[in-house]
Amino acid sequence: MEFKFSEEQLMIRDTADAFLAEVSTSAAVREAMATELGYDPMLWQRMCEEMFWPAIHIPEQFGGMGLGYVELVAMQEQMGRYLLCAPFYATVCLATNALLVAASEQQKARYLPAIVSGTTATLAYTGSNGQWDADAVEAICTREGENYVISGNYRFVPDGHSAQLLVVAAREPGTRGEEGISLFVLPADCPGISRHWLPTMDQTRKQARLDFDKVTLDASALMGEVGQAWPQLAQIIDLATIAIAGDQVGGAQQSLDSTVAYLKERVQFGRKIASYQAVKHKAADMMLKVEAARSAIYYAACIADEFFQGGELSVELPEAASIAKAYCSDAYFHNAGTGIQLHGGVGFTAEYDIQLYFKRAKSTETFLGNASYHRERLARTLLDGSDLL
Amino acid sequence: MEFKFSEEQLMIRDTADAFLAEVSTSAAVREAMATELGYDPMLWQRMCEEMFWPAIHIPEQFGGMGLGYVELVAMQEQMGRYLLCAPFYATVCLATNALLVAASEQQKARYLPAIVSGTTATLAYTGSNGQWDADAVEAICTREGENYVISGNYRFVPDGHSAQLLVVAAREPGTRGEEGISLFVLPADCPGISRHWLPTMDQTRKQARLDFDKVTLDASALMGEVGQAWPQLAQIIDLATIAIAGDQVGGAQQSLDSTVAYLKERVQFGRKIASYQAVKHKAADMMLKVEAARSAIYYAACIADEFFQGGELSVELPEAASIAKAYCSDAYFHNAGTGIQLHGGVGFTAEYDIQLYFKRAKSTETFLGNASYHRERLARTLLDGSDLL
Amino acid sequence: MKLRFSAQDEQFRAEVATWLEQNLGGEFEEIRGRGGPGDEHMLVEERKAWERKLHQGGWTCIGWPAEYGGRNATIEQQVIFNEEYARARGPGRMGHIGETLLGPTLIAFGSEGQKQRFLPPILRGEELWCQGYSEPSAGSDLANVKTRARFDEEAGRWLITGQKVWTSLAHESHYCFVIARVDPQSVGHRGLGFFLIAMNQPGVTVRPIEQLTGTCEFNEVFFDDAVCGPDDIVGAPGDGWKVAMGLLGFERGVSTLGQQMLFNNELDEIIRIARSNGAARDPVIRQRIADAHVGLRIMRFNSMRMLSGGTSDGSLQKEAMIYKLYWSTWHRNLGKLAMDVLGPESEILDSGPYGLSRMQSMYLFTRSDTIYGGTNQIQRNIIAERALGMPREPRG
Amino acid sequence: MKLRFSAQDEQFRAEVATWLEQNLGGEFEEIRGRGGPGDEHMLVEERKAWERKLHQGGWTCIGWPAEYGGRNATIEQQVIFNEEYARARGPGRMGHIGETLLGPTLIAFGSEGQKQRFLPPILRGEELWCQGYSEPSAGSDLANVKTRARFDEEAGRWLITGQKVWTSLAHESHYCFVIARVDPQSVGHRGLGFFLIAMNQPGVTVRPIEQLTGTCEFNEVFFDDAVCGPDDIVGAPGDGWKVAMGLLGFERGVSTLGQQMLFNNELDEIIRIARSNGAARDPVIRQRIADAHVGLRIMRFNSMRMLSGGTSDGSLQKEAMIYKLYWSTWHRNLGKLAMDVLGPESEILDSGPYGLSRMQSMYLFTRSDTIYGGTNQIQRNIIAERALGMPREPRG
Repeated sequence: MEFKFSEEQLMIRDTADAFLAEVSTSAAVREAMATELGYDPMLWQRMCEEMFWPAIHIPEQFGGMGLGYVELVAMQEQMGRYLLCAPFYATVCLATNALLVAASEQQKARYLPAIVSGTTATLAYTGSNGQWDADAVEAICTREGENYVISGNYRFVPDGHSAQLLVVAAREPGTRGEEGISLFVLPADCPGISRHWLPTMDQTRKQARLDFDKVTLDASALMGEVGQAWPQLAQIIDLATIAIAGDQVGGAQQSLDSTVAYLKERVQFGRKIASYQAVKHKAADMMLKVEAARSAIYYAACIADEFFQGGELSVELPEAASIAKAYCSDAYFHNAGTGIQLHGGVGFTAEYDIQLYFKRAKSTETFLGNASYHRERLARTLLDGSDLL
Repeated sequence: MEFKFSEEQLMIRDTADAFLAEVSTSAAVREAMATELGYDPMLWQRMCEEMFWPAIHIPEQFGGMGLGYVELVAMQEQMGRYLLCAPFYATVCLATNALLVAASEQQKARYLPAIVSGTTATLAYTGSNGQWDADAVEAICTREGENYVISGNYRFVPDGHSAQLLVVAAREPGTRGEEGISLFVLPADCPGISRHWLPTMDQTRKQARLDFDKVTLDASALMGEVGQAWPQLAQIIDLATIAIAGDQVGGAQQSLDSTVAYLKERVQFGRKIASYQAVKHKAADMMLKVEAARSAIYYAACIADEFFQGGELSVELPEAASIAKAYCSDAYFHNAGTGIQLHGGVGFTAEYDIQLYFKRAKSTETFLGNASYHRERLARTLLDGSDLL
Repeated sequence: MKLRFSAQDEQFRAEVATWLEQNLGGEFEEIRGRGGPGDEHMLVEERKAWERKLHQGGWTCIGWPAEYGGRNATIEQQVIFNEEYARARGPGRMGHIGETLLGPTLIAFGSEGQKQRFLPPILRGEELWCQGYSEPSAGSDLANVKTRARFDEEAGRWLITGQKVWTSLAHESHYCFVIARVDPQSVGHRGLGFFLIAMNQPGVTVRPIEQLTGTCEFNEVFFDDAVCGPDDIVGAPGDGWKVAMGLLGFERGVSTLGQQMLFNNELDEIIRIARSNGAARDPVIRQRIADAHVGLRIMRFNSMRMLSGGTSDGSLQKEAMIYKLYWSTWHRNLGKLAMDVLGPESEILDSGPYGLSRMQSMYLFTRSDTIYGGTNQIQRNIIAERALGMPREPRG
Repeated sequence: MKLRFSAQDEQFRAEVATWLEQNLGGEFEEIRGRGGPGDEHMLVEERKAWERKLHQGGWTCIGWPAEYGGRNATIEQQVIFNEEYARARGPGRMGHIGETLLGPTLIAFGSEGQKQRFLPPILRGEELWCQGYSEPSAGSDLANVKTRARFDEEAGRWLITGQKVWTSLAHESHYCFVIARVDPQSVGHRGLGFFLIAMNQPGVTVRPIEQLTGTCEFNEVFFDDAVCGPDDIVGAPGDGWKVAMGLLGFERGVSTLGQQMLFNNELDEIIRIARSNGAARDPVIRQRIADAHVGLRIMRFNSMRMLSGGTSDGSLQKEAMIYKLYWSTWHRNLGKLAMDVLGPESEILDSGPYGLSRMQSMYLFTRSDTIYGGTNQIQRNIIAERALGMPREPRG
């Protein structure tokens, strides 16, 4: 058992840290988040060409770096810590995972190298009902000859207004729940697709609405068996859930760090605020939460690695994802909220960054289900069964 | 608007305080709680004969003092504060309320003067299913000629093993929920009744199981209309709920007071523990809870007075009861639990009293429904309706 | 204990309600419900006009003595006015700092000349005031005032230099009351003065502070040898702290029930959303909505105790000491609840680039409730020290 | 990162499991699952016999160096042993203080004579030890030791006088290690000595402390000129604090995964009850059970990090610093959850006069988890000061 970073993983983390400290400064974040696109295309280009980040867990045969999910989550953590504005999460943690899990070899060969080269992508599966499980899929897919025709609306799609490539879920008419779901991969500029930026409270993570009006795709767009894609989509969602929890840990850490730094500067009543015991105890509770959250994401990342390697612990994927998301969502919100409180008056000014973390805490909490959602998901496994009295 | 004690109410409170400080000392409580009876009969006699406490809200025409529910709750608060071991709650807040709400004039004339003279009494309505609403009533009542025959078990009955007079609820066979419930008043030594003390974690409030095996009662035992008693029973439960919340406020207050007193004595690292800010803040939170809880019980007590007087605010009785019980249950548990924590090592020894409050906090929390139960009860009023989408 | 207002008070309530119904319409329809927390800088001209309208009806400064143009209204009547004002969705009061803070202060501590000069325009809704207490290094530590006042003997006037912060409505105000250090050698609450300073002068600069909502309700105010007349100091030089603290004591909770009515509107809106989007079927949300309801009802009961003047035995009004900590924490939780009831939609703005919905704005602003006017930490210190007699925090 | 134990470690696990399966039965069946927290004073003779049985199998002191009779077991192997021991429901270890605290201390700081005298009987499960650190006025402030040791030059021995408290198993122990003040002028952590004192002597009196459960797991120990041989001080007089703190460092978390297995048994029992009494359909209970599960799983992941020795860059092991605060708070919440799942039945005892059920006993004892071994307040001080570099609390 060696549940800690290897030398190589440490290096990857530290490299991400150093790069992001340079490029994802407070000023850079504020500039990028104020745009509708939501990121600096030049920076994305550097992330692709200099850092090879989109390639991270794409197998080498498709031009990727062939690294694991632990490395990916380590990078997500740093990106959360620096509030990175970039299409990385949508491209790598949503679309690339979807392709790795559900695409044919031909589809992988066609799209993964494009992603390595900087093509942006995302996953759209949620309708407007605010669900995150199979019920979320509302768009309808019908068969017309050799083609598939998709109509319906997607909502809350990360970077959906700007991504170049889409993976989308749709269901056969009249089906519900886990039945009848198919996945498709398609260029975002297919006829019949209109896309709208949805302005959001957290400006660092962009969301979009996608309206599909009889979007017609041939069989090459279908991923896997028609109507049978829920198991794959469920895995994709679990992998995405683990990755967003990594972002949350980074944010929770930085909420603590920036708060402690402020407390060590600020003097009231002739003393550093950091010397007040009630303040110290709040900071200690923040550290407890972030360390426990970190333990959760790295376990989940290891399980994700097992999943990609077909290991026996793969079966733990849904549980590990829900544990990580339930805990990290609450930890981040707690730390960012307490961070504002401990900053005092400046905590709710636009000038200080803690409010940006507070907003990202909320947007990542909601995305893919909040703690309550994931606890109920776990409760079904723990408590339900035919023998429940 | 004058939402504060009158001079007379202050006097009643202070008299109760002074008397209980003398008779319900830590030593007296420990002696009484170790017995199966659970109280000192001589003390009960003094409470009846010297203090006239069971008479408090019984109308003067039945030999009572004719005071209101605010006075009763003020006394309950002091009894909770001193961990009083006595059949007061069962006799006054359960059985007397039941008689006042549901008995005929003949029944009142027969039983209320007896209570004034020291007869102990209680209310039994809960079966073993652990519910507190109408579903709790499990005992079955059948008609045999002019008589009623009751069979079934009652559980969690306060002082049920020692009370001399019983008010019991039973339902017609085949009914459920609010249907078919009747109330009866009967001496506890009726043939067919066997009673068993249930030893409890909180030793200061005794509970019992009552087994009814074809207990046969004539029509004079029936309170009100046969099968139609739920509305009255619901009111009795609400009144009892307000009264137990009074006990909780007293306990929550004493948990704070004894803890603060200890903190001002105990020195660690060369300082009074009371000087540590994190400790001070915990104490401040305890005071917030107990003051808010106090506001809740006195409002509810005023509503109970309105109820007895037939005032228009009577309709608020269920809401006021649930608000009080939801808040006071959590406040008491919080304060007693935090009290143990702030006592440190001695907090979990038998020698200190804080653990007795901790146990009474739990037993009063459970009794008549915990905070979660009462919140859901309120949610039904707030949220449900035919137009809920 | 009596839960009800007297018949006389209820008659007063009817009078208030009728007047508001007849006057808060027409040209004033658009300011209904506006100008509250987070919206204080909006529709300023219209709300100024409304202040004058209020005065015409005799509804400004009702708690002031009749000799200064008030109604001598009782605590109960002031509570009732605030309740009815909130019920009618009256706009955020532009004149409230003058009416509720400065006015009573001048009546208690001011010279006859100050009263005659400053009270009538407040009463008429013509001169607006803002408050100059906090400074960058004097937040929780309010006595750590760095702003200096020196008396220019030659010109016979005070010159004020320093920086104040968190000043609401500074742009719109005609005057600012400021505590400033008159004795440069002094520290803490000694050696301060309480000054009445005109805002429209070269020595005063106002800079808005942008909030996490993207809006600017507060300001920094810079004084650079700002001029203050020799008669415009309240009390003697050195009495500033006494006057300032006296002022804080004039807020006697008469607005709490009105504030709670606004909270109640917010909770009703959350319930409406929950019923329409299905969140009302989520058992966890149900618990939290019920808990919010419990908390708000108790807030009202607690205010009723507070306004009734505590127990007749004259003991400390502990229910008043918890009030700020209680409501601010309750409201902050309500903000989170609103977002969780909205679910993923909580993220989506009404409009770009940063057009927050009413619920989103409320949610973000509630994070300041537990900070301004004494942080929760300071509130807990005060409760522990004053109500529970625990040792004071040492100064460094 | 690797989640799994090596094949070699798994072989060791099989060896442990097999031995326990073969030996923890028959006469030892009745002590399975007994003697844990809150039950430490029960079935003492049987558990002493079990200590000797363990020794026969070579399963005492496995982490000690081979030269002192140990197995030189790696951290992983010790973890595995603890896990399998918990899985097999092995009884609470009577010898654990000698094995895990005193033994490593003597190996690090003891004289050769002390090692030869005291280690073998610990290894053999024959001599049991208890711990004399806390005193009535030295709880959180562990260095505030009042117990005195003076050297009787004439008799050539130490005489110890004072009072220790919270001493587990004092009645059953042969020896107690005690920190006592050798320099009467000294204060705090200076001037202390670390003494090995025989319990069976006239100068030692043990008085049980009754807990809120009605049982007596802890004791007060009174030393009244208790005799301690001249060679029975570890380190020099004055080194006591160094030795005592060194001892606290020897607990390297190897028992955490075993402890978590006991927690898991408790959670499983709660789930079983919830499924049988219908509480599993209560959505609030469902959330809380899931939350307990989340908390316990993360506790395990956190231990795995801790046992893996932190990040390879040698930075502070923050995950180890939070462990006590984390598990104690989790367990306390579990106690409340157990009662709430039981509902009104939670009040009813197994038997009179005070026969607590396993769940009730667990519930009440969890209130001590956040107190003993460093209260949650002390844990938070330590985290804030050592991990976050915030200023230390001043002494009075």
